Amino acid sequence: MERGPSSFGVYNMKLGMWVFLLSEVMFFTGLIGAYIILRFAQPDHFALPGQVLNVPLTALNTFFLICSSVTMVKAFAAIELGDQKGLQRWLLATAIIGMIFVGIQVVEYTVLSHEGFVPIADLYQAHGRQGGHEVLGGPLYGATFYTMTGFHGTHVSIGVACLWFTYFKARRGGYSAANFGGVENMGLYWHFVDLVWIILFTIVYLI
Amino acid sequence: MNEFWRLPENVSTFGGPIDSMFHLIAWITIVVFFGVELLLLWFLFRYRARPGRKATFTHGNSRLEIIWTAATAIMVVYLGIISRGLWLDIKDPARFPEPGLELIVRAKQFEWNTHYPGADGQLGTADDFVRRNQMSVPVDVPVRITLQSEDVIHSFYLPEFRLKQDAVPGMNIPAWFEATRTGEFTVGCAELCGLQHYRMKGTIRVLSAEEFSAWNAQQMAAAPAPGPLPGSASNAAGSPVVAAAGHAH
Amino acid sequence: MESQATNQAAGGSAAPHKSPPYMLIWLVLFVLTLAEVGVAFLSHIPKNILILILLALAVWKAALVAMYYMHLKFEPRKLWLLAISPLPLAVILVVIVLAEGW
Amino acid sequence: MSTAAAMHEVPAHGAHGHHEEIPFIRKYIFSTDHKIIGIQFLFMSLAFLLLGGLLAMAMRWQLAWPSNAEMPMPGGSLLPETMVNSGIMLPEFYNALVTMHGTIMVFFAIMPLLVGVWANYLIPLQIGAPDMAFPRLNMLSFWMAFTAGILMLASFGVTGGAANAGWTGYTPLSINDVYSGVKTGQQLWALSLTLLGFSSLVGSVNYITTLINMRAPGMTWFRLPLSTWALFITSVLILLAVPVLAGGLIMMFFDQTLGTNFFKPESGGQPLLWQHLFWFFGHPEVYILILPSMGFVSDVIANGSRKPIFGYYAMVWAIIGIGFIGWIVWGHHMFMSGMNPLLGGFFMITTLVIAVPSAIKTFNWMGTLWGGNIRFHAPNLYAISFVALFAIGGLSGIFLAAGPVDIPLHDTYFVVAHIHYVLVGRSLFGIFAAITFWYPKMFGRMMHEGLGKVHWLLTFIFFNTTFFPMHMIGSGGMMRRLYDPTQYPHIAQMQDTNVFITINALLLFAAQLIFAFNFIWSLFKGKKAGTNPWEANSVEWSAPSPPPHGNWGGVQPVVYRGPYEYSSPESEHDFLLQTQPPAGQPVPARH
Repeated sequence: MERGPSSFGVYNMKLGMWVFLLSEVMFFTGLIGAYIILRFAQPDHFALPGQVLNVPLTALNTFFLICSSVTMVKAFAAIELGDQKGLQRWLLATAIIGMIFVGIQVVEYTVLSHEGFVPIADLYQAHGRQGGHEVLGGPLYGATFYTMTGFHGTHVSIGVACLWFTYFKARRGGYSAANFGGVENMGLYWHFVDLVWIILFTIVYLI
Repeated sequence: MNEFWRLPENVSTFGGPIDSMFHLIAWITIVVFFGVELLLLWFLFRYRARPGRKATFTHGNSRLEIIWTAATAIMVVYLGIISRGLWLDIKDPARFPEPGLELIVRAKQFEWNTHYPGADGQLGTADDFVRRNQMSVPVDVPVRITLQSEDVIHSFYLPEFRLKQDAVPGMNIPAWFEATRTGEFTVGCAELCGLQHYRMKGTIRVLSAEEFSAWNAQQMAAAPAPGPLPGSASNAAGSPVVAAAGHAH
Repeated sequence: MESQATNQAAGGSAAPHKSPPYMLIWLVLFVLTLAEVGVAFLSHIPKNILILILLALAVWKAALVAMYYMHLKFEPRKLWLLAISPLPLAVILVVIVLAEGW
Repeated sequence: MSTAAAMHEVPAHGAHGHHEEIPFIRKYIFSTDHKIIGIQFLFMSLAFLLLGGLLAMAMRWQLAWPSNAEMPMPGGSLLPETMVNSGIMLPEFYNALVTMHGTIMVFFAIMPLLVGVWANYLIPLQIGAPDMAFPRLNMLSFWMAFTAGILMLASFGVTGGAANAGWTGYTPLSINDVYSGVKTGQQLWALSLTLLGFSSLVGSVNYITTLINMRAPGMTWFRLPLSTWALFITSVLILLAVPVLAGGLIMMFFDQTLGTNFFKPESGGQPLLWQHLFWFFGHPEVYILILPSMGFVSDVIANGSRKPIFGYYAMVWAIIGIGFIGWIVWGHHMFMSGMNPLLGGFFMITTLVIAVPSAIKTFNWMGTLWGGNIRFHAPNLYAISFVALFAIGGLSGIFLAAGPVDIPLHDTYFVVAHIHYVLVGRSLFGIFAAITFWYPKMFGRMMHEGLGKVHWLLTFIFFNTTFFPMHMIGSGGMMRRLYDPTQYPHIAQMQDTNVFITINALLLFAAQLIFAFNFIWSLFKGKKAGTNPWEANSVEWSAPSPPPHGNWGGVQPVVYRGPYEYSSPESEHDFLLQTQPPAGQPVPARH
């Protein structure tokens, strides 16, 4: 047990993960805060919800990410009871759903950039999903959109890599009912990434 | 005290209150400074280590803590309240005096361009004229300035007027002053703005009312060619960085 | 890391908890997401109120994930306090900069 | 946190294995031992401190004899013609010096000297832990900081030279090479600081976890030495402030390389947004740079006066108070930026309020000296000068906090004087106190006391003669970052003061060579130090000097009292170790 004599009631690695997540909160606060501020400063740069961004596709992707959270927590519940098969099955499901999320995001980016919605100020000419001639929004829209969702996507991708690592460790019997710290911390990170997406989805796509 | 702090001569209406506040804070801090340092020196002498002596065993005194916390708090809150009032008098556009002259000062690397309203008394029209690195203003008249920048952040600094305000590209920042005597004074840039930041200086001439109207009339006659309208100039083009690389010795 | 979680470590709080209703939470999250999209595109609520409703729904969902999936509900109170500690700073940053008048 | 003096099993990994031979590379280069990592940070940041000092000397030379062929810059012929041409410094190099002096001193010298060195070295030792919670992350943190340092240095060699937009990197000067003439240098600046930020972040996660979870039995929160308290709050500030800067730097990097427009006004971006993000980080950063020094000085002064620290609880709450008020004062850096004046009024009051906890600390240090039995050893001399200079740095801050008075003083040498009284007079004197105080623990040898006193005296004198006159040329209207101050008539008439400052700055720099010599000489020839050479109380003084891997040779220290029980009637000596069991209680069995 990695826990000092005068402890907090939580083992080191889990406490460390929580402390790390606090700084992640501030990182995304910086990005989201910049977005809110720029949006108030330059309302013309932002199109109406659904005009440029593909909300139905992203809503589906949100659904996938929520599903991956429940599979992750199921994996944790399984190993808490020592259920190795369950752990492996749910971890595998989480990793695959995570990859689907990233895949859909890649498709989304590709389509959007073909429609002229890019982060580069000089090339920005988003005509929207209906494909009119008018340029919708302005370059700040592209810059903030790709920065926020891109950093979230990077977090998901890192999470997927860690999930595969956890999965293969689980296959080798690396966890047990007495030793599930790795799975628990994997879960904390994964749920945090999900939580950030919930906020981003609302702020970026719906408002 | 002015000698000690080397404050430049003050020639603006709000410079006086600023200087008195400077001196108020200076006196408070000098008293506190000497109090603390002398007490410190006395403690160092009085309680220096001597053989066979043991230090007083005490963990502190709550009453003392409360006294010095409260005393400091009262002092700084007092300073905060009076400085906030003076601050708003100088910087809050809602409290600006009715201007007798309105100008646009448009900064670029590395010059101060002052736009005068011209014959029609309106800024932003074709008959505006522009003076580069030289400003002339009438004495005893509130002058309202709108600060703009074409490229990077500059800071409009008039040491004798106790005036400083950044000029930020993409923003129109208001400022004002009222000169109390005629003469010629310095305009400087106080924000690092590139290679020739150190040479981004101009002069401001404060003229009597008659001199100023004469000067104004002469400028309007001499400069019919309108300068570029503020806000219409493109930003990125024609920046003098390459030229600036060869500096003067 | 050689760190291992023992049952004792995981259950720092008083009693070992029953498995929380994970699937139920999932269902609620799903319904809330549908509700968000629905409210955003199908209703005729004024913009300002709509934004408040959408933000409230998002915070609700985020809270559910944090409380149940991240187990904050079952953790010692101290960890719970630790977890919410940066939120005031986040609010300060955004509110003060917005108060700038932008 | 009620931890009675109960017996605890020793964690297994401290109990054996520290006598086996660890290969050199794993022991001294890629080490996971918190003490070695602390020492690695010490050597790295002292090297950067020297470099930053050299840059400052070059700047001062130019300011005293601007572009003067009679006074060519010493060593200027060694530099390429793009920096110094026939003994005369070019303005582009001067601006790079301004920028890199600030960046290197703040991020690569003072910050690692305070946090990287002492959080690593002291936290486990002062709380009675065998090592950090995550030793390997700790190693990662050092090597990331090292890489960031290399990147920053490399920028001197790239086309266009190093970053030259100031250490605050105000946009759009920093993102558009059309305006600054520097492209790659600015990009490397942003990248290097992002990487350094990540390094400090990983470090803070480690420090916080260790402090919360690994304290020895009996080491309650209010038995922590003030050094550790200060390092804890500092770590919290780093943890929450640095990510915001990282976000800003990443956006800046995208603006520089990808062509986004976050801060570019010509396509809708907001230059002031950068200032808000930078200073939201930057003001907590100021306290990151001062709180640890306050902690070290408290420990050293209590030890030097042989007295308990006066008002321990008030000191702790003052640290916490400074840590939290520090989040809502950043706007005072932006008084002249065109920010809403009503907001300026708010920031003015919060800024002045932060004087309250600072004053509490000063008075408590004075209270500690009162009634003491003061020993004037070198660490205590540094610490006492810290208190003396703390007053000047704090009082000059009042001028700048009061908005109207700040109008003429903003961006002048008054600010330069203020920040150097804070960063040199406080932080660096605190660092000198800490290095001389804990040197025997680190290396098992004392630093030479006589040389230490000479260094202290010369530094104290030349520090004041260098920086105090800057207040006057500042209120006289000399702006910062001027390549050639004689261009302005009102500054040219103060040129003799600038020459005076430069001569004293050169002497100040020369005095530091004494410290460097003392540091290196004592490594090999210093007097051997015992376990507790300063007769101090806190837990680290119960470990051997230098402590072995695992710190107490497998024994878990147990804590019975606070860290400042000097001259307690309980003991016949004038000190009482935290690990000393109370009279009548049996000494716990040692494994």
